[in-house]
Amino acid sequence: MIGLLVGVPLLGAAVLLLGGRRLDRSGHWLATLLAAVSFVIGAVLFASMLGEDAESRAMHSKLFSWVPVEGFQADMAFQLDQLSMTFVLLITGVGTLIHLYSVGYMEHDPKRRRFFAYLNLFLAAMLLLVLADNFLLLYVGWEGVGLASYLLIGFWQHKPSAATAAKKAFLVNRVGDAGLAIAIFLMFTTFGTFAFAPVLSAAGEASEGKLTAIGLMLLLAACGKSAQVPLQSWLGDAMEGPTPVSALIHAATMVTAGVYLITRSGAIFNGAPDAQLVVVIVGAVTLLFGAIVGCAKDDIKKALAGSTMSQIGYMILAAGLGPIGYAFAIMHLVTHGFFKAGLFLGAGSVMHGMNDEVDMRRYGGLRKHMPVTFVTFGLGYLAIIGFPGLSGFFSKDQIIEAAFGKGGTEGWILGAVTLLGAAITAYYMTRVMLMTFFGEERWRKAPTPSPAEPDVEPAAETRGAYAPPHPHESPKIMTIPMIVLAFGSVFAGGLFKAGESFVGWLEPVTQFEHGHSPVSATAVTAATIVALVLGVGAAYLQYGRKPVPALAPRGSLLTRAARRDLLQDDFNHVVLVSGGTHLTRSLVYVDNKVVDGAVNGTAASFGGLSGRLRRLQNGFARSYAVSMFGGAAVLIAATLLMRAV
Amino acid sequence: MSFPLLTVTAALPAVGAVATAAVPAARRTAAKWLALLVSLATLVLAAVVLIRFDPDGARYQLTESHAWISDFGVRYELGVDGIGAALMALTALLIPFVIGAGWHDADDADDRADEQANRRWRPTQGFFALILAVEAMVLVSFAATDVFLFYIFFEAMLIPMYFLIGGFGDRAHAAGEEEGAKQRSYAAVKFLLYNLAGGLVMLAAVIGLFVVSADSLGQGTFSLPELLKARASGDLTMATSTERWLFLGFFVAFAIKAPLWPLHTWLPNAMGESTAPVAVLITAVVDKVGTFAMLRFCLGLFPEASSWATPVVLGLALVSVLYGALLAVGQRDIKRLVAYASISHFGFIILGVFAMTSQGQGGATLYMVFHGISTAALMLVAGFLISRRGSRLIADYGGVQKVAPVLAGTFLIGGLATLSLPGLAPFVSEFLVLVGTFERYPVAGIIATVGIILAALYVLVLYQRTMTGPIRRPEIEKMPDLKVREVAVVAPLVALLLFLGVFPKPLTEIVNPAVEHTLSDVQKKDPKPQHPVAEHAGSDDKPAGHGGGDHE
Amino acid sequence: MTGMIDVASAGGAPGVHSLWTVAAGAGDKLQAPSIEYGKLSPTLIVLGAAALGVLIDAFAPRRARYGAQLFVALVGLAAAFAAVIGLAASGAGTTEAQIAGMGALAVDGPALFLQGTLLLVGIVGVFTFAERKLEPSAHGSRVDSFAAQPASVPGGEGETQAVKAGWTTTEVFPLLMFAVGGMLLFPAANDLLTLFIALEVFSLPLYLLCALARRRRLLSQEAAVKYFLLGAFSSAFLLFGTALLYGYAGTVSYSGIARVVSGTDAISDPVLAQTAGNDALLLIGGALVVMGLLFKVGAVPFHMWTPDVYQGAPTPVTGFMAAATKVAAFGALLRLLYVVLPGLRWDWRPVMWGVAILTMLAGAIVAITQTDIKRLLAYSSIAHAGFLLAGVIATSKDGISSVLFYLGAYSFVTLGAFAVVTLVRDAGGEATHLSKWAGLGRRSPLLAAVFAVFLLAFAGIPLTSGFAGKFAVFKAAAEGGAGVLVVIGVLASAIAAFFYLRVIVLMFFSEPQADGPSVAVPSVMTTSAIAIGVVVTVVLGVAPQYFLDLAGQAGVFVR
Amino acid sequence: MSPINYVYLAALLFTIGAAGVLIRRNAIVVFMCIELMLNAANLTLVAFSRMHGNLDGQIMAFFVMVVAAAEVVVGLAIIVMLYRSRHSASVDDASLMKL
Repeated sequence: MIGLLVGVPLLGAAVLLLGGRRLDRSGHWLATLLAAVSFVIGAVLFASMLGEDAESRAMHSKLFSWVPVEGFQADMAFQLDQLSMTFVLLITGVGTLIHLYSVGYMEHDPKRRRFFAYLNLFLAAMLLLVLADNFLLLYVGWEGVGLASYLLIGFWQHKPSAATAAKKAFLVNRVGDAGLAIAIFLMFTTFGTFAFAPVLSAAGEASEGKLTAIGLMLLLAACGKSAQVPLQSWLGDAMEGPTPVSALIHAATMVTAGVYLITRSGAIFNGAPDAQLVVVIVGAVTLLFGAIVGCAKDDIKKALAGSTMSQIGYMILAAGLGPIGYAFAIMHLVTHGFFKAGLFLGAGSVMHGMNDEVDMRRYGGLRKHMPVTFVTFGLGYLAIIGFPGLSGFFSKDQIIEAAFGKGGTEGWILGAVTLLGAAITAYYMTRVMLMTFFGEERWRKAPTPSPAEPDVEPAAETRGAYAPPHPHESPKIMTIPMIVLAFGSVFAGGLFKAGESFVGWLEPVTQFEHGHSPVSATAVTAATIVALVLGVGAAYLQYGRKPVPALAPRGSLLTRAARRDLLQDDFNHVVLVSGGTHLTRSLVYVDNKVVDGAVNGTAASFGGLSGRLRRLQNGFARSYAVSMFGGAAVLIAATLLMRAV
Repeated sequence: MSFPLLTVTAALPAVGAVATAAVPAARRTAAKWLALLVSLATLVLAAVVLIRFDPDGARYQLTESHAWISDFGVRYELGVDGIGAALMALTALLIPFVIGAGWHDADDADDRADEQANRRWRPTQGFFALILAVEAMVLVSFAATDVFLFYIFFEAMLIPMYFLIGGFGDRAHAAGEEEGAKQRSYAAVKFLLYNLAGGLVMLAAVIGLFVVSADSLGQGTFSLPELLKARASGDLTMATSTERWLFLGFFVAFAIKAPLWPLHTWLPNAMGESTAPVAVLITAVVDKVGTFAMLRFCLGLFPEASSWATPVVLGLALVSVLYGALLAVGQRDIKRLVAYASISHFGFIILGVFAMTSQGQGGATLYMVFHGISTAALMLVAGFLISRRGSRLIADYGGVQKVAPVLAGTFLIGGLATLSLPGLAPFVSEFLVLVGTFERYPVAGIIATVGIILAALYVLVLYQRTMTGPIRRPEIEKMPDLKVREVAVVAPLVALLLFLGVFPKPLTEIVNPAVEHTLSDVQKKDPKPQHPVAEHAGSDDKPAGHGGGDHE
Repeated sequence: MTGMIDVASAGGAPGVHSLWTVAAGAGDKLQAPSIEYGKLSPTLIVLGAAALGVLIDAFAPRRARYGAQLFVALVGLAAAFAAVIGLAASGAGTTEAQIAGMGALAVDGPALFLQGTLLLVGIVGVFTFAERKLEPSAHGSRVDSFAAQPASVPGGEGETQAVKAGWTTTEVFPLLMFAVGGMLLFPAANDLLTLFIALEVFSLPLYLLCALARRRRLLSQEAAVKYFLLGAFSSAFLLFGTALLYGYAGTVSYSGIARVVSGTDAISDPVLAQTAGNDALLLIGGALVVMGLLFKVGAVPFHMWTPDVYQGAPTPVTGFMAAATKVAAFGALLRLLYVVLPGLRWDWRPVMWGVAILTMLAGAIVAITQTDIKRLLAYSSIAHAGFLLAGVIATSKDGISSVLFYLGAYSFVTLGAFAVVTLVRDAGGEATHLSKWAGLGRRSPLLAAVFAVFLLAFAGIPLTSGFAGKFAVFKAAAEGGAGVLVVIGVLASAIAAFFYLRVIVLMFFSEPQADGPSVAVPSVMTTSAIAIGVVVTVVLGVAPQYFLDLAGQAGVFVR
Repeated sequence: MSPINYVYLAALLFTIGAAGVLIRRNAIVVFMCIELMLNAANLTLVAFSRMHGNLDGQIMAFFVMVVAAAEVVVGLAIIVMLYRSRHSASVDDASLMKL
């Protein structure tokens, strides 16, 4: 049964890829159907799970022994507990919706069949990731989603930028994967196994040093997958992929895998405070980092990407807080899944209507033209900035509270950071909102060619006479998913909050405990709302009151840095790329000249020696006689010498 | 003395080679089919070997033993352990694909030559006959349990390989026909001399082994089981220095074949100049004999020396892993890139062998098999690509994916296998090797792990530069997708990669006991995990863990 | 010095006296020597056939000579071979081994084994000598590769006359037979006198044979001159060494010298006691004799004649010489070192070490840059002499038998290789320059493949006789404690492999030249010569055991 | 006078012969020098024969003379041939083959 969850979409992928052209017409429906089927299966399992009592809800199913080598026993086995279940529903649910959406979005793409195959492949991998019952199998899913995201980011391969972005994403992730691998090595050497149950139960017995090492390696993995500092650089570029992909993989599900990993191996982190501290720091830094980047981007998707980064920062931070935070991390993860997916779909819908224009400075006043999009997007917006009553409000508020709950100066700092983050979030989201749906309709004027933005879509300039786009609402098939998600982003939070239902649900897995916050919950809430208001207000003053310039103003140093992802890519480029290029170049030289040179040199030297010895053979019989005579003399001398000594 | 299965398995391709060579020049196609059928029949026999092999049975099975050259203490002794059986199967498995892929490689090479020559000079027949000859010799060396017998075929297989490399190159050579021929024969001579030199060093060691065994056993023998028995029982003892010298003699030969840094430089030339199928033959089949022999002979015969040399060997292996990967990144020639990737992979294999843990060695054995399959997939597709465009330079491609999606797809899968993506077979072996290494040498394990990142780099760069992006060249515009024959060659390999990635169990079951035997030869036990751990137990690994953290 | 003098004065007077009395008293008591004709039959048969050959050339009409000579030579050799087999079967090689001809000759395992080998080589040699289909027939009459009228001036009137007349030098057959006869004696010689005589008996015909090439006569003559002068030079050394040894031991018989060297039985004669006390005589004498033999085997630094002579001599002669001379000379060298000088092992072994190392390396290295196939093979033969010396140095039973086996294997590879060389021809006769061999594999794959087999055997690739032989020799050397020598030998063969490969590359991987040579279609004789070469090469490579046993049984010298 | 002195004389002669071979160009002279060396050997043999008081050495000397004679036959034939084709008996002229 659990196996089916993974199997169904995998089957879909296989069929679509091998099926060939004859599936071009029907393929996408098949894929969507299968996604829905897996969702149904998930729902059924959920129902049956609710039937059990809290402690015995986890289900296991072992398919077969995968890699058995003397003491190294990896099984192809699944574990479905409350945590996994949460993810399964999120993945399949959002996944299905986005399949649906893509049917419309990708309608005219010649390679649609392959696109849906990849989507199914992603679902399978992601489900495997959350259903695995040991770290090695999780690793498979982990790289599986990496592959899917690689294929989908680079889906429009004819665009060099897309291909590059895909490669970059995979490589950066690979770094994280290496971390996960090493973590598994450590577990194996420490516990002799890497199945969840034994490792986590035995975690207490291992030395703190070991646990810290493992924890840091796991964190590295999480950073890679969840685009946390210092491995965040790939997420922005990943927006090269089709928008549904950004929504599903780079907002709702895959990028949250890191949070899952940390929560899942909570037992290990609980035993390693140092590791936890690092986790928290990473979370906090990313939270601000992403938010700042989000403020500066004019590309709507990149702005949202920055926001994703920062929201995941929240989750990581929460997860780093340990038992007091795990549940909230997951909760925020789910709600974020809803509203961020919604936002991306909205963005996609906007682009759809604006013939793939992504520069927000070329939007404006779209609310009249695409009302549904406007409403759904708006609800998502309110949710993410944490408008009281919407899901974002609850989940984020919980995290801020928990941050204070950490206690001590740490608590204060974290609390402050999270609040600041909340404010900035409100700011940049309002900015997006205003620039897109309000203000004058900037898209009516022809664009002024902008050297400032190198990666702007060339489509606009290349056309000689500028024909303004005709913004229109997207077809039903696209709007319905957006609406559904909007509902989610509105009510999910309240649902979970109600009577700590969500926390209670997860407790058996993440053993929840209350933080002892120095400030009361109400105070925190109030502070949050204040931050929210400040953020919105600032944005309104800047983008609501005065018109938005069609060309990005030069902006402050920080702005410019933020536009370039706070120079992270420049750093990578200088240190890694060019450094690496030089290294390889010089190594190639060394290999040809030195290593191989030594070989050829030996050969050559023998040749030279031969040439020289050859000259002795000068053709004169008498000189031959000389050598014989000399030889005889030496022979005699040597013999006598031998006797002498 | 039951039915001599191993002998027959090895003899069949040999006979086939002779038969193929005898086919008259006009009947070129007949020769091809003959060769293909023979190789398939061999595959069947190899499968029988695999089935007949009983994992719980004796160490060496299906043994045969006949007196041969009693003066040299040489017997014709065959027998397989799990490792040997697995590699025999790999060899027999790959040859049909090599033949299928090389179907047209040796055609119309003699259109230039005059009618007179046309009758005598039969390149096609020669090509396939040589391939079968190589197969036969490789099979024997995997099955030989007599050191001398092994040595003979270890050396003899160089000759057909030499003619394959030097005699049959890519039709259109980047540097022009004349220059191409020059580089080819350079590569061939380099290959042969390099390996021959190694082999001769080994010859000295083989003689030394005979002398040693003659000294302490009364009369010299080369029979591996006997030697191991004597070694275990202490009848056969060597002075430490002697053992080390002999070990080096053997190891150098194998390290050249494998190839291990810095003895690797022949491989890029050989693989670059030869046609893709031959390149596969080199790296996927012939080179495996080297690593196989390390496992079977170096460790078994010279345990003390092996553990003495381990640090150095591990160091070199690590260098190979990183160095090979980095050079692969720096290559401009597709085949050379794959060659350097192979060097990196052989680094992993040797790492696993000398980690002296059951995970490491088991992984190394699987690695030999899986690397064989994955490289075959990647290289053969690369060969199809090259044969279409007539160039080996990466820069001459780009956007192929648009016109030939199937080609691109299989190429990508081959590449993903090469970077050992989970779910594909190589992942299992690579992970085992890394775990096995990490168990005993954490730092080494972590350094090697960097290799998998670099692997991703060179594979994806290659894919991006060749397959993606806009089409810049007219030749590519009209590039056809894979033909039926080519799909038939690649599809099974891909299927195998997927299947073995998910269900490697059958193989591991066969390999494990053999690995345990090897470990007992070197008197090594897996380090026990510290669970349940005392607080201080883990501390020694702590810096390693952090080192890893810094490293990434 | 002074000591020597009063030695002489002390031993002199009675010595002088005794000498006269002996002569006076026993003048009429000289009895005829007893000769075991049966035991010596192989040699006698061959020499008899040779003499018969001379008569034929003297009296038979020109037309009949070729056939008659061929017949006599082949029958003679075959009969001799049969005799050898007979002797071996009667156990003369092992249990019945004995000294024959009043101590002049030994009939024992090594002798018979080598004589057998020599006779087979001789037969194959006769085949190549008698080949008459390669040279374009001169004025209707088929001719072989020997000068029509050797005495005539190259390009002179006499030559053209002779060619027009279609004359051929049938004298080569008796010459060959005499050479074979001498070679049969050489390894069997059991005293220094016989050794010297045998040396001259097989050398002189070879000198002449070298001069008889039909093409490139100047080179041929030059080869003859060099070979002759240097050969005579070396034999002078050998002879002087012999004299010194005689002076040391008072006898020239191996066993006698060995006895004195080992000093087993007390010496009564005061003079002998004095000379035997003087090791300088022994060491210098021994060194000189060994040097004479090293010259024949072509060891460094006495090798320099080899390339020139091999290149200049008619190729059939080169083949025969390269194979047979080595066999005979190494036989003699073995017997000398194992029977006469075992007592001096510790004196000569280090020296031989040096010679062996030099020979292996020099031969291999210089060969790398050769451009003439015959010279290349000459240097390769030098390198092989080095490998053989490694076996000789082992000074063990295995050493003997391994050298014997190696010689057997090597000689046939060599014959075959040179036979192939005779087939590759262009307008100027044999095309021996390597550049001409380019792309031979394309033109005639079979021939090229055969030659490749020979080259691989030279290189010592497994499954060829070359490998079995090399392994046997190195194994013996290693067991004899000469491990270093083995390593160097291995190194040398690695270098050597390079130039054998060069030829293979040339034949198979390079485009044929437009004006490349053509491959002549040989008669059955050369064909069979080559075929025998290939068969022996492969058989000794794949299943050497029987022959190793043979060599093993033969590996004992009679004293 | 003691026979050992003849040995010294012989050694001297031998060396002279050898030196002659090394320094003289004319093939005939070279050949004569070789003959000189042979005869030096003969003298040694005879001298030792007399010292040891047995006839082996003297008998050997006879053999050597015969062989030397045979050598002269072959040698002169070859040298004359050389002379006729090159109009020079210098061994140094015969150096076409080298390296």
